[in-house]
Amino acid sequence: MLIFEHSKSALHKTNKTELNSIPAAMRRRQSAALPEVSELQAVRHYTRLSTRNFSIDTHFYPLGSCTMKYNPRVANSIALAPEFAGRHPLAPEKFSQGFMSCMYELQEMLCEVTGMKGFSLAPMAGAQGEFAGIAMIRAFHDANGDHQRREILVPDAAHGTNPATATMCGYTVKEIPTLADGDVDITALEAAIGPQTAGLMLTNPSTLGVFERQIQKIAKMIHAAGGLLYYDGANLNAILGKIRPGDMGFDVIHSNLHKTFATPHGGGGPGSGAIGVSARLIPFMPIAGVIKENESFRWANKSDYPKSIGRLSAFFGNPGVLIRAYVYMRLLGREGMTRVSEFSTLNANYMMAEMKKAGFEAAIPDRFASHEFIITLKKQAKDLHVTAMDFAKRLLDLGYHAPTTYFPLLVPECLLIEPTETESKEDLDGFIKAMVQIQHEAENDSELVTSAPHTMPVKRLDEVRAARQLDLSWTVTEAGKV
Amino acid sequence: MLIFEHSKSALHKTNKTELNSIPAAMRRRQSAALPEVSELQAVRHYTRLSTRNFSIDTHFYPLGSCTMKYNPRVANSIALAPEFAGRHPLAPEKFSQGFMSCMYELQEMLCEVTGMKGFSLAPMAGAQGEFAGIAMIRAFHDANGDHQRREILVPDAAHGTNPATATMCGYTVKEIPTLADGDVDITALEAAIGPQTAGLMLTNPSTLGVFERQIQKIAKMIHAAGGLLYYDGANLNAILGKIRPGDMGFDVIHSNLHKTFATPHGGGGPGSGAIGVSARLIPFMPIAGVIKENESFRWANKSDYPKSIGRLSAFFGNPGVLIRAYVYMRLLGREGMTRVSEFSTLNANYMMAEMKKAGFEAAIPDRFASHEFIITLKKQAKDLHVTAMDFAKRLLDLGYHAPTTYFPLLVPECLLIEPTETESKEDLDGFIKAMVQIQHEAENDSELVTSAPHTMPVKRLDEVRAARQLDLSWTVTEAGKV
Amino acid sequence: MTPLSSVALLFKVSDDMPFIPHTENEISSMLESIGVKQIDDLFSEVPAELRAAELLKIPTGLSEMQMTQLMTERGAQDGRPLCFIGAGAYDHYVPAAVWQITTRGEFYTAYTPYQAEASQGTLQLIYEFQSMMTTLTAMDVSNASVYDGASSVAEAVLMAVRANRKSKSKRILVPRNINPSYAAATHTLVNGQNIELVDIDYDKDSGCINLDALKAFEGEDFAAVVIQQPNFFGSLEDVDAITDWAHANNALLIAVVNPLAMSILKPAGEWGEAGADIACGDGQPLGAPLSSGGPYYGIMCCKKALVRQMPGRIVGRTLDEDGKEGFVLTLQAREQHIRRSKATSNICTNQGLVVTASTIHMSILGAAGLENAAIQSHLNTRSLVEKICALDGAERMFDSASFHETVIKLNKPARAVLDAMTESNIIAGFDLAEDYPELGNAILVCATEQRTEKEIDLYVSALAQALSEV
Amino acid sequence: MTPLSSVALLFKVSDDMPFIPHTENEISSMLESIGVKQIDDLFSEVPAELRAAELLKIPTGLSEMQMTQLMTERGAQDGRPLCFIGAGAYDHYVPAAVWQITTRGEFYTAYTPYQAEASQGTLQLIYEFQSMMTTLTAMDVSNASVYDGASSVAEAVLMAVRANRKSKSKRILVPRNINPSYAAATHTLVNGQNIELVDIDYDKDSGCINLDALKAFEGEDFAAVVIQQPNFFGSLEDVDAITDWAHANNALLIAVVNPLAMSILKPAGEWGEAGADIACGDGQPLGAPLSSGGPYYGIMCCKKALVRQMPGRIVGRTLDEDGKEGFVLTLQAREQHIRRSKATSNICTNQGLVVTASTIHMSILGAAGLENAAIQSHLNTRSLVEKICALDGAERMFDSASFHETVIKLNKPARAVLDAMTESNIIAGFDLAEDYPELGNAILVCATEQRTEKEIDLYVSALAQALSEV
Ligand SMILES: Cc1ncc(COP(=O)(O)O)c(C=O)c1O
Ligand SMILES: Cc1ncc(COP(=O)(O)O)c(C=O)c1O
Repeated sequence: MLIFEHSKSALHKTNKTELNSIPAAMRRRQSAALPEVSELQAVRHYTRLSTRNFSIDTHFYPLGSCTMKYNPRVANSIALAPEFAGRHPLAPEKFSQGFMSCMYELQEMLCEVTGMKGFSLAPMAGAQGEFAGIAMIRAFHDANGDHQRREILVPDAAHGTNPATATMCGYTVKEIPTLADGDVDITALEAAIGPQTAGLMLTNPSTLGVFERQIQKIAKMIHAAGGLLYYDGANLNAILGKIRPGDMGFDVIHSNLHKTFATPHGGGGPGSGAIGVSARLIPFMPIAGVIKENESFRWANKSDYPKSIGRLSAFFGNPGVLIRAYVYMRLLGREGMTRVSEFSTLNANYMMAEMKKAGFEAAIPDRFASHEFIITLKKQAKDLHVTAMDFAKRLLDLGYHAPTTYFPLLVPECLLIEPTETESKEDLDGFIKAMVQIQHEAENDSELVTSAPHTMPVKRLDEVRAARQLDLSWTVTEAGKV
Repeated sequence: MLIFEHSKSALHKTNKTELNSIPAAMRRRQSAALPEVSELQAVRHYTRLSTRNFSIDTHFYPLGSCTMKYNPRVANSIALAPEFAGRHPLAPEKFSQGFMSCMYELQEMLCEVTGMKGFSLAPMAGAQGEFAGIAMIRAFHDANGDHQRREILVPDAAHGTNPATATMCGYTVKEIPTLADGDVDITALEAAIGPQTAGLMLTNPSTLGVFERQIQKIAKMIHAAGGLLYYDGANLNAILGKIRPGDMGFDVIHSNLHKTFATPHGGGGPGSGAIGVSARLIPFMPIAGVIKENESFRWANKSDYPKSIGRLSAFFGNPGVLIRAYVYMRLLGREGMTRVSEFSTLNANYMMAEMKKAGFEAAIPDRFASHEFIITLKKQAKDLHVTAMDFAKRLLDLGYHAPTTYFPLLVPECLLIEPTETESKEDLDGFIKAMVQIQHEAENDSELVTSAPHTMPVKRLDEVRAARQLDLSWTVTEAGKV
Repeated sequence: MTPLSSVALLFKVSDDMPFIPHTENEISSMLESIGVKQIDDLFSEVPAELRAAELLKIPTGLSEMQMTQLMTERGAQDGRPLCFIGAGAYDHYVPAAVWQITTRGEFYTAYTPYQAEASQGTLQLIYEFQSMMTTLTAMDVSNASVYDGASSVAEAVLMAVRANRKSKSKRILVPRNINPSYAAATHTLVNGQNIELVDIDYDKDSGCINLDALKAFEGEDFAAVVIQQPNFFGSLEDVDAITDWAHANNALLIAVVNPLAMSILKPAGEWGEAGADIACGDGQPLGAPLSSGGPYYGIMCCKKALVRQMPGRIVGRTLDEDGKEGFVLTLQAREQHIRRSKATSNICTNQGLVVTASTIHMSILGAAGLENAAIQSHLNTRSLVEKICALDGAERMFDSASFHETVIKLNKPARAVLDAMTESNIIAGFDLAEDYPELGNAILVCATEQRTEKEIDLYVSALAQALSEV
Repeated sequence: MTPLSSVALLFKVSDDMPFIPHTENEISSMLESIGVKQIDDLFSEVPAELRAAELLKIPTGLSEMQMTQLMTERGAQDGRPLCFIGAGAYDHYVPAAVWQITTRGEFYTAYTPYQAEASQGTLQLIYEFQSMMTTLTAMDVSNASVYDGASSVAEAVLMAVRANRKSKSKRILVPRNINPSYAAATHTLVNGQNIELVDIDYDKDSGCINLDALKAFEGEDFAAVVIQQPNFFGSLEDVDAITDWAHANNALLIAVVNPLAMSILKPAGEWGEAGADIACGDGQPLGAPLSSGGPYYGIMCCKKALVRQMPGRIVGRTLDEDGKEGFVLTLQAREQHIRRSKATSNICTNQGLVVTASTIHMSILGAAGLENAAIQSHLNTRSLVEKICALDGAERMFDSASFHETVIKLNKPARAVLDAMTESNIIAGFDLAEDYPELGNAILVCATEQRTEKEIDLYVSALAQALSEV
């Protein structure tokens, strides 16, 4: 039932006579048709609605490329404490030293753990980080008069935001194929590089769950051609504290703080796509950042970043997310960071090993996994007519959120499985057991799997109908109907 | 699965060498067998566990005598704000004026709305309020040298805490029968009163859901015999702001703040059984209370209550509950209080009227209900072999918490239904519809009802086994088993 | 622009009828269904002279925003003094997860789990809680809580009188060094049943109960001996000897314990040869905020043989109709709603939500987390005491080992010193003068794991100043 | 007693491996299953020279308790100044229920609802959110949010360029009185695609855009006209006339709105003859705490015909296999994970949790609650401005009607006056000097419904003093 269906008119009242200083023509004639319910009705409705979600707090959620790890509750209570939640973005620096010191230290810690020379916390998600990064690359080339560089190279395993971002920055995109072992096809890359190359966007470890072994060579090739190297940090969890993008030769990177640094995904956001740069890109950094001067903190201005690409948001990105990430980083500390990559990698490799033993086919069977790995169900799809999607749906019945399905696009019938370091062996084993059970069902009673889920609030939904007969909002007409 | 079953030894470590100043013989040899789990495991376990409860925030919960109304969320955030949650009970008055002003105003508001002359916030639940009240009655008689008064009168409709409390105070209990119309049997009462009478405990409106019409006469009778009148305020919600116990002639009353004043029941508590007294009982009040003097606040001492019955708790009852009640009362204000009784009474009478129309038998059909009313299912039990318990269990399947069953004891197969004022007509109608459906099922497929619930995490539980084969805790032996 | 008349309009979060969801139309149709004209008619059975007048002393309602503003002001008024006081309520750290989960609506707004099938969340949690309390105290069984530490002692005393098969006595030996508020409340609560509490004095050097003091009572008949570990002075009692003495004298042993201390001290069930018979105490150190004294909860554990004399709710594990495990309230025949005037106690509503918090708290911390909190509190207090004793005019009162509280003897009037230290925003200790006048200028101090070295140093320098200036 | 070595032991809430649940035994057995000796072996494919050294600039980990202490200190350092500033972020009251429910684990820690059957909670909520936004703006459809107000303007501009069938222009008319940060960010974000933002100047008396200013552009080709209501100066634009002008000139009309103001002002969908084509703005006033500037969310609504050009996620209602209603992400073919380099936008993660809060906020307040907040903010600002203008040396800059912000012209240096007022713990307004040097000493002030009369009076007396002393 929609909240609107609990609604009744004339529950609440307003006195609008006090608006007489506003010309009538500018005023609203009829109140918005928002739900009119009591506080209890609203509380009950949304409390009940919440229980129709899977979440980390309720389920193992091994969603590849998404790093669904535990989100410490203390980060939430600190971010929502009145001192932080109540601070106005334009509060004078005098009233902001406590907040700014956190942001400054966050910048510094991110530099240290990634090996970059400057960090901006402004981007509001990974994709905006990518935008800022590619915009800096463009600004850099433009500043050098290198206007012919109109192309960005992107491996075919890349996330869709990479090519979309390049387009947004006015670049054309050239896809680079990936080899069967998960590494970039160097020959193809070689052939693609030229004077038109502005840069390459790379995720390492890639979305195939393996480390790009030729990264140093790739960096050299791109740099030799005058291009810059962009690091999509969505998978930073896999190497945190052990390997640094800056050391690999990347010129600009983003880090999804909502992944690696445990800020909650919130059913779709908010995130933070903080970006780090090498020394030569510092002048191009976006507004705003925190600068330390004489033991106090001030906001960066145009003289700090003379060739700044400009402002990305109305204020300073998503500080509520940044505070959470800061808390998490300080809780982990130096040792804790390295443990993140070690144990997320241990978990992924353990699961891959056990699943291979159980008869599942790994997409890249002969290499170590990073913090995630891919199972391909193409045999099941062909022989049993049970697809990756069917496995995914049936997993829900068994109390596990499905892994990422059908991404990366180049592996057929794939499940991209990322357990993260905060899950216990007990839960990994439970998931594997569930997969084995489904395999058994697929072989013996495939209908059970292909018609799953059976225990969710709804069965499979008609997506075609959704897109064809668009029903995107409850309307007053419908209220009349009720 | 129990939290202990997620536990693994050697997850956490301690350095105990620092305890060397404590003699070894006084120290613990082996760590307690508490669960050893990660924070995520604990969070996930208890988050999931919580969803196995019905609650006001998720369900209509018309539990008679319990006043399951909406618990405003703002009261929770204020009570848990560091300023209130962090205050030490023995903090000097200098650091306590803000807190004490709230407590003082709460005392004053309770006096005003109940018509009493003094109020103590010390009792930690209704039963302790009763204890304090009856102890004051005893102290009063003792102070008058009236040592022969050894008996407390209690109507048979009373809650079990009433007789239990009288016993605890060293009194014997005499039960007074109730008439079919719900009023006390005055003739029987007359006969029971004597020089041995210390007092009468009465709930008005009674647990039968009707107002005791003879209350003034009863008060006169008891007072004429030298006894005192105790008011069990569990049903204060029914008359709040409209009728005051003090005006009815009660000498001492308790108010369940966790009912009438919307502090949460918390799955069993905490509560507050604040007690109000008439002028002559003020000297007997328990420690502690807040006194206003020269525009500032101080704690009451023995000179304020020279004949005090003493202390009831280590500190000052349950201030976290008191803060919540204070917030609620200030939100309601004067007008809001009266609305509570009006709308809780409207809701109960509406439900009773509709259920009678639907064919259900009201226990007291010809009178107005107070804020609750009783349906008796004795016909269903006799004709269809479907009991009140069966209806209760089947209601769970339909998404409604069951009303109170088999209380008060004198009505066979009863459901005591209290909707409270915060529920909307929509939910009342839904409940009635569910009852009609169950009646229909009872007539056509009684097995469906008698074997209910079918959709809960467990089916009906074996209570006899529970009491015979006591299994009251998980033990280490069992851990060995796992 | 028209002139502005006033800023009087109230911003109401909800509307003119907070928390009441009825529209005019609904009210009419409901009245019609009942067959009355107006709501007031529903009160027609009430004698007219009983109808209340306007509640003039109650202010009109506030919006949620106004209420929040008011309480922010009131809270700010009290400041956030540095707390070096324990005396029954301890400023321990509680992980943020604890109350965030505890206040989920499903726990926060549920009733007592009488409908078991719709309350498995709360019931299983209480079963887990009982399991945690029994392992922590090394007792056989635990209930689901009584009100607080004081009420747990009173209920333990009542229980002992009922349960002691070897003695029909209604006399109980109670040391003078148990929390004086517990003793006072126990007196209030058991008084009506003619139970007599007999004082045992403490040793002037150690602050503890020694066997000599007990010997004076040998041959007399007592239902139970109460002993608190650590005692109110923070000192550690020779619990083994006292327990054995009690049993040798046909008395039950009631252990009053700090449950956090139980993580590092010998647990009550292991005291002496046979262990304590009943363990009680206040659960506050296990996840309850100080909150001006409550809600906390009373711990109540006992030996298996005594379970039917135990007050309060108890959860048992059992099976459902399909043979699946589940949880129910059990042994309800002891309780007032069934047993009425013959119940083991009148307690009905207990402290469920705090028990919920406590259970989650213990799960997150585990044994090691509790031990660490206990050890760090012990060390912080030792550090504080050492630094205090290095000052002129302050010394340790007792020579016994202690957990995380210690009595300090001052050479200046205690009240004045404490008052002076409030100027530095410090609550410097609990003045023992009222309860123990014989100790002279004595204060009880405590530094939990939350007190930092900086704060301890702040304390010491403020004390040095106070001692020199008072 | 042995002497106390140190108080160095750290109280860890959890243990030495926070958030990692592996025991030594488990690690061994997992390594064995993989067939390696140690965890480091799993990184053997990484060239040795890439292995990072110790992260010396990152401090060692803190316990949760220490972290809480640290952040309490940092928070206290910033004080809680009285806020009389808006300029795009408004200090409105948010009912306590909103974030208590929003941060329930099921909302807080879920991912984007790609697995629809396991995400009906979030999906239905977004559908309800879309419904609320469309009724508030009187537009046909809404998406599930973009990043913030600034990003919503940029996305609206990109969308207009794609969507305008009557014009192939990449030029957009942008008033100088829209939020200058929105204009700046829009410039950054659309710049790469060669879109040109053309300034429209505001009228010096009213602070608003008048038709004369627009007439200068007649005959030129523009993809869209942007207009902000209320504009950055808090003044109300003649939206009907401007919308009609845009349409008459084949441009789309992009409405940048304050959604709270929409509850009392003519909604974007009703502007002029045909209504705005795209409505955007910042959702912050609907339940997001100020939080130093975010997370807020960007509103994005449009006419039905433009829906396939809309960026961002959209939820649709549909049926499941049994014909039961349910909700899914729909029109995903517009998005980057499908459409890649041809997507309508690169935005993937949006501001879901704030949308959740906002939806609950709007449900609790209802239309009347929003209206009351809007009206009271309007009245408070009027009261503030009247009192300010009664002082010597301060007057209204513009003569237009306003909502809840107003530009004040001072006869003293604005910066110095604002600085002086920080001494009274007041954030007294936004200095317009940098963005609008032509206005001289001008500040933008705002008093939301949360500012009390007492606080307003405090402001006025502090200003009086500052004006006399600076
Ligand atoms: C590999 C990769 N790159 C980029 C992104 C985009 O990040 P965001 O969703 O924060 O914009 C994602 C997130 O899903 C991702 O998995
Ligand atoms: C009528 C009546 N009296 C007394 C009580 C006892 O109150 P409490 O549970 O707060 O001790 C109750 C509560 O259940 C009750 O319903």
